[in-house]
Amino acid sequence: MTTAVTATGRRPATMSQALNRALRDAMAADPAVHVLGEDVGTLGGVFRITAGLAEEFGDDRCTDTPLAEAGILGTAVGMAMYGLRPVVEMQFDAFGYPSLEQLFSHVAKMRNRTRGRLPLPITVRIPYGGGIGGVEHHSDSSEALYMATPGLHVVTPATVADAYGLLRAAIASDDPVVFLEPKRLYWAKADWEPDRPEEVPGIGTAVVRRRGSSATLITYGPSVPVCLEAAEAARAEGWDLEVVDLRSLVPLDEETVVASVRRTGRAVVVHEAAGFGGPGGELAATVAERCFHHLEAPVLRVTGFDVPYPPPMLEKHHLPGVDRVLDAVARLQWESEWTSGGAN
Amino acid sequence: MTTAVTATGRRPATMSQALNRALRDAMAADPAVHVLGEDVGTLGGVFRITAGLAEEFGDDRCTDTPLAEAGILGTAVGMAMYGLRPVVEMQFDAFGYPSLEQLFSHVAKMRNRTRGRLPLPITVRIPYGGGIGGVEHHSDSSEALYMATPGLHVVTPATVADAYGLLRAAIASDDPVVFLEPKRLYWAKADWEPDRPEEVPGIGTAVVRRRGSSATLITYGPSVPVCLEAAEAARAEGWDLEVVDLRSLVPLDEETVVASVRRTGRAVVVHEAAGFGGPGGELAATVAERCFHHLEAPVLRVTGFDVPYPPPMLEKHHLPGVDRVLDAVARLQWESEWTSGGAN
Amino acid sequence: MTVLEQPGSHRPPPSRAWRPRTDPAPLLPDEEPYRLLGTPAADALDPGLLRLLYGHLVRGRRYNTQATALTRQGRLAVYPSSSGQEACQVAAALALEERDWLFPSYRDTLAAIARGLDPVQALTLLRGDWHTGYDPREHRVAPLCTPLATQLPHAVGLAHAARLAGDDVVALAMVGDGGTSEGDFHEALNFAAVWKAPVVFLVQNNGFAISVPLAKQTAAPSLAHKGVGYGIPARLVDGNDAPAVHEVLSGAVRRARAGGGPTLVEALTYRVDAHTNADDATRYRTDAEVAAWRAHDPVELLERELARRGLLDEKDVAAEREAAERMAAELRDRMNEDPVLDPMELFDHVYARRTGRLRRQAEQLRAELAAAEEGTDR
Amino acid sequence: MTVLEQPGSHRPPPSRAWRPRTDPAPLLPDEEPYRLLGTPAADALDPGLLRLLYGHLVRGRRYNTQATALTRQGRLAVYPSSSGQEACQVAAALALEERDWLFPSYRDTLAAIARGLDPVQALTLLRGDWHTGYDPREHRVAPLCTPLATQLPHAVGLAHAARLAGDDVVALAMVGDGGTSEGDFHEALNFAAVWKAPVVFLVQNNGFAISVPLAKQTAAPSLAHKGVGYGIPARLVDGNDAPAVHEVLSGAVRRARAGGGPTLVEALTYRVDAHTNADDATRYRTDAEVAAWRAHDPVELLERELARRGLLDEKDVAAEREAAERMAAELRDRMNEDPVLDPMELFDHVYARRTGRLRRQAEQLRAELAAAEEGTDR
Ligand SMILES: Cc1ncc(C[n+]2csc(CCOP(=O)(O)OP(=O)(O)O)c2C)c(N)n1
Ligand SMILES: Cc1ncc(C[n+]2csc(CCOP(=O)(O)OP(=O)(O)O)c2C)c(N)n1
Ligand SMILES: [Mg+2]
Ligand SMILES: [Mg+2]
Repeated sequence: MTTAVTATGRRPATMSQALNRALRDAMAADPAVHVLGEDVGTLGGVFRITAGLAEEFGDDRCTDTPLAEAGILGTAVGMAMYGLRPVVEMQFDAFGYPSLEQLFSHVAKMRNRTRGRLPLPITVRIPYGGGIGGVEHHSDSSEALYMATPGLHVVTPATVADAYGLLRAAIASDDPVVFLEPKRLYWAKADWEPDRPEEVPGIGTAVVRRRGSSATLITYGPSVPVCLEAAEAARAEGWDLEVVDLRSLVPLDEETVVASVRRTGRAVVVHEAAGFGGPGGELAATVAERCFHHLEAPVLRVTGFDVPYPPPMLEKHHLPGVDRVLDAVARLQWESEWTSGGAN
Repeated sequence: MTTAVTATGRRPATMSQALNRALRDAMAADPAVHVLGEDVGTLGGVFRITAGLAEEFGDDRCTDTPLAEAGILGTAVGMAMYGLRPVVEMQFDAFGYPSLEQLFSHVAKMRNRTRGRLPLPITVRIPYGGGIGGVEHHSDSSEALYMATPGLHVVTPATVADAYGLLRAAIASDDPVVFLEPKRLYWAKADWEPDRPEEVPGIGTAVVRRRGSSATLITYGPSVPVCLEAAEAARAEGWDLEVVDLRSLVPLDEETVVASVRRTGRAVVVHEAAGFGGPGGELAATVAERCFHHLEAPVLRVTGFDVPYPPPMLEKHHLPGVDRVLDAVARLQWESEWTSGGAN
Repeated sequence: MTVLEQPGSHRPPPSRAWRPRTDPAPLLPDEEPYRLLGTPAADALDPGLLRLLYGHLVRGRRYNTQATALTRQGRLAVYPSSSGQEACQVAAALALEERDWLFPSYRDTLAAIARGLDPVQALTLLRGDWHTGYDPREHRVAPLCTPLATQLPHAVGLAHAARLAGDDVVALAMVGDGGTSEGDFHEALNFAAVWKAPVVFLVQNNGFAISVPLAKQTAAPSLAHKGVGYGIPARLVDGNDAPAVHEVLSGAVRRARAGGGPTLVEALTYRVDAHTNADDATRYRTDAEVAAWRAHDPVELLERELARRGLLDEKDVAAEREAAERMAAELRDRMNEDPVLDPMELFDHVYARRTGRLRRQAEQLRAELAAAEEGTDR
Repeated sequence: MTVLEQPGSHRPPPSRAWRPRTDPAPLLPDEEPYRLLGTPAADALDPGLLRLLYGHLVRGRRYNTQATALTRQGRLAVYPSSSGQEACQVAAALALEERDWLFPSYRDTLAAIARGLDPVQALTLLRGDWHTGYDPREHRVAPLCTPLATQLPHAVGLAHAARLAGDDVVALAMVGDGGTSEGDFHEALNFAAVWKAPVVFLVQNNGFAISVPLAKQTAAPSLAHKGVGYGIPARLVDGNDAPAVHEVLSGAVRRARAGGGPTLVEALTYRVDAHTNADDATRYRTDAEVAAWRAHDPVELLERELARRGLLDEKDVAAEREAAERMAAELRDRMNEDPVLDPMELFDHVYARRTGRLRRQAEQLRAELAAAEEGTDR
């Protein structure tokens, strides 16, 4: 599933610029697309993702709302019922929590409860994750909440090009999409050429970012660069790691993941969210089930600790980094006690 | 970890009565225990769990609040800060969603953010799950949300005795506890003798409800009776199933689960919540990792479908029942293609 | 030069933007609820409107008793009756034009029907064969909403979108006294006021939220007094006086349509039946209270007025009641038919397209159903 | 007998419970914000109080500039300055007795310090070495609260618990103009009113929520007009007039302590600095606006008043400023020391006891740290 998008104009260099560009192009292409949230208008958002939109499309298309997240998402539901395609910005992950009732009880369920008559093409943009020195409540990774809620798509880009393509796909989707933006990749730069038409991924397709044969790192969002770096470092140890960027947590592209692990025989799931009850449980369980006879070692998880997100000065100890990924890879039973008859 | 409780008085027969009795005994034992929620006072709650408490302890100890769940949980936080032990009732699972911000950003984090100086001994009682013919929004299984949130304990009884014991333990805990009450077991009867002191389980201990050797059913709450029934039925097929009732999802009693599966070599996780991103992911992943060399077959999951909870007339198709559990057991590779060299 | 050396005296805060921008007085409700029946103004009421309201009230009452009966026969999972509140239900529906939208709460089936919905489709949620049984776009009735007050921001968003589109569409949203305590009520009214959205909020204050009386719900002079805090004008009306509710709501709808923004209407009424068929109302209220309100019954009040003005005789009453009986009989008959359900539909509307997992799960259920079929065949 | 045959005329709704129970008039705020400085009443103000306030204001202003400077030196992750709002900050702290509780928002570090908190401990959150750096029970200051308005229900619950215990403890909760739009604001005020909880809500209306001006936040005559909708009396006060804010808050605290229930206070003020050091305020407001408010500066207003009454001379001013400089220097020195952090503490406060998983994770981190240590040793 791919969406062809023709994008013209100057070349953005960062993920934040690509997101901004995606919003602008979507708004230009479809007058039904409306952006709303706190500070998205005059200020252009605290991360500047909506910069210039109010100026270009007017306050009615890019609206500074009152400070109330349930109200923002709840009014977006009504706007979608009338045929608009609202793109909602939550200012930070934890500040979206007041809107969870609207998300769980209405956004996720409206199509289903009305037998498909009232789809809600809403995109909820949520800057998520840590690594930017944010104080309390500014670094949550809440993707497990959305994954557990049937009716939502959950998407997160790890590259500049994907940020553009996935956001366009999310806005074009007739289903509600929770669009998770890795805060610490906002300023990640890339050679991205929006002036030429390009194929961008649709929702639900993972991508193999690096081919390898020894083991598969399954990851997404902010942990993708970490895994790629780990894969480079692993070469020194003689490991040739494959890195799968899921891009879409719901729907999950199981086939890409399963094909990779069946080939490599080993897997590590890597994410920032707390481990227990986090996305990695689903991912590891699915892989362990579907690749059972191909696994040379248990599927391991490298995740944030099972603690509330730490204060800025301690976050480096919490975030899964290259070393921790390599440690996990080292534990993948390269000389299996199992084949050698040892006991677990 | 066990809590010795001396309970006197007449013998309750149902889980709802045991819960009521637990509240009454806790309130009698400790004046700091306050109950609050919608309709908990005069009416005694829509499920009658708080019946008689306002009469016995006064409106100030068992309080009908205004209709606002964030307000209920938020004021409970303040009450706990002043030294009380609030027991909050959410009327139905989905109606607790407005309080999720208070739960995630304050209840779960207060002890941690204050370096242990401000623990919040709050119990949040939530009737959960389906099977009672409830209309929309009255049958959600939201335990994945709480499991994904470090700082919360998550507990759910499956028997009358556990209902009493776990609720006493939850109220006695200095940590916040999400106490999930399986709606369809409210009227389940049991021979329970509260007149004699008895050992009740502490939080964090699973229990083997049925010993068996062929495979382990890992389950909790409303699915425990289903699994026990399935285990009985499985005897006819020659399977001797072990049933583990987790009782506590957080902390998870991994040792009991792992010991069981290492012994049986096969496992099925059973719960009502939707499968994808549900509690079973964590459970299956943990088992698959820690029992890797003991597993004769992949860990399977039998869960609700990945759909919003169905309307009453269709819920029987959604809920994991005995047949579906047996089907999964049958797929546990009893004649393993793996040992016999077959490919997956 | 320090500030001490400066001349100049105290100046008031410089910006007007921090100061009142709206005159609060016109936003406050009258002290007494607005009433028409039993007042001199009643004489001027349009006979056609009164008869229209009356017919709806009689059928509405009958619908409530019939639906409650259907719960006893196991034909409905649950029914939250609006007996005693029919004037609000009917007036809400009739105050709207066809192009307008209604946002009912879970108790407002009757309002939805008065707006033209098929009475059986409207009961789908409560029968339990699906959630929303009708196409919300057909009669512009949003799904009957169970999570309290959560549909209010939807009404605001829809009204706002309509206004942006240049359509003169109004949204009317219904909520109970209990629902006003929810954060969503607050946020909806605030958004509506800031956006000047064409939306009317109707609070049916029936004195109880299940068992919780108004005095435990609010300490406000009235719920209508909440309006001024948002800059929204508020009206207090006798909710059992059908023409009064109709007039107040129609005025609010006209005002919204003309670009005047939202209005908050509090209707004082009473739920004569229990909260639902599953509830025992004697636990929390006295028979005397119920009796007092029965003596202020919306159907009877209007009936008496019509009789007083010679607009209704016994024959007319009988005719209206017969129509209501026919409606009830038809409802009963139709509800006695078992709905045809396809369990496979569980997977059809989660997303626009089934995901891979949903396809696998659908296959599983299909196989199970086929096996069960075979089992019964044998 | 049908109702048509009954005599009897229209009766009004039977129950008083559905009707206004409170007189709204005394709940409404005055049209003009309450002011003392520059009015005849100023002459009667207690010199000791004025000097006390003044000292706090001068040190508070200096604290704000010092903390902002510390962000530039990389010693604070972020600082939301309350420059321009010092009168509200100081008055909130001084209006309370020791046994009372303060519930600050994320911007209210200064109020917490004025209440006695150690200035460095108060900055822990913003330095980033932990979340809440002080023991909330020591000075009865709740954690500085980042999720807006969410601490308001905490204040209500605590005040309610205190009242139930028979303690005459009052809670004062602070929120911004933006925060009043949140559902939690609504629910907190409603609970407080219904429970008659001894709590004072102070809204610092500084005209902006980050970039969003008040006109996009509310259409109400004033934020104080929200009180009547809960049955809560409301006061409007010039938030840059320290003795006026102090008097209004003190009155509200006294009223709460005496069992009179909650009060809503709206203080009109201005945030002179940007939202935080990371914000560029020129994107959303004009220099002229800032200049106008600088001319209504809370420190200068009070300084001028003291001078007018002969209660302050240049020497006194110099002394106060010196004291402020010493405080700032000490703060700078202390903040220049790197905090000693133990990463293992990550696992210590999640629960009363570490779970099995946390023990394993702690072991992992300990091993990593040991390995890293060894690495640096070599
Ligand atoms: C968010 C939410 N919380 C709780 C409930 C459970 N509940 C259903 S009806 C009801 C009382 C509603 O009272 P009110 O708003 O006055 O409406 P009424 O029933 O009187 O029509 C409650 C608490 C709910 N449906 N939604
Ligand atoms: C629930 C929530 N939503 C959003 C934010 C992000 N945020 C931080 S400060 C702020 C503006 C607050 O404005 P106001 O309440 O007027 O307080 P002020 O900053 O003026 O002191 C916003 C939107 C937040 N902290 N919490
Ligand atoms: Mg009601
Ligand atoms: Mg502000």
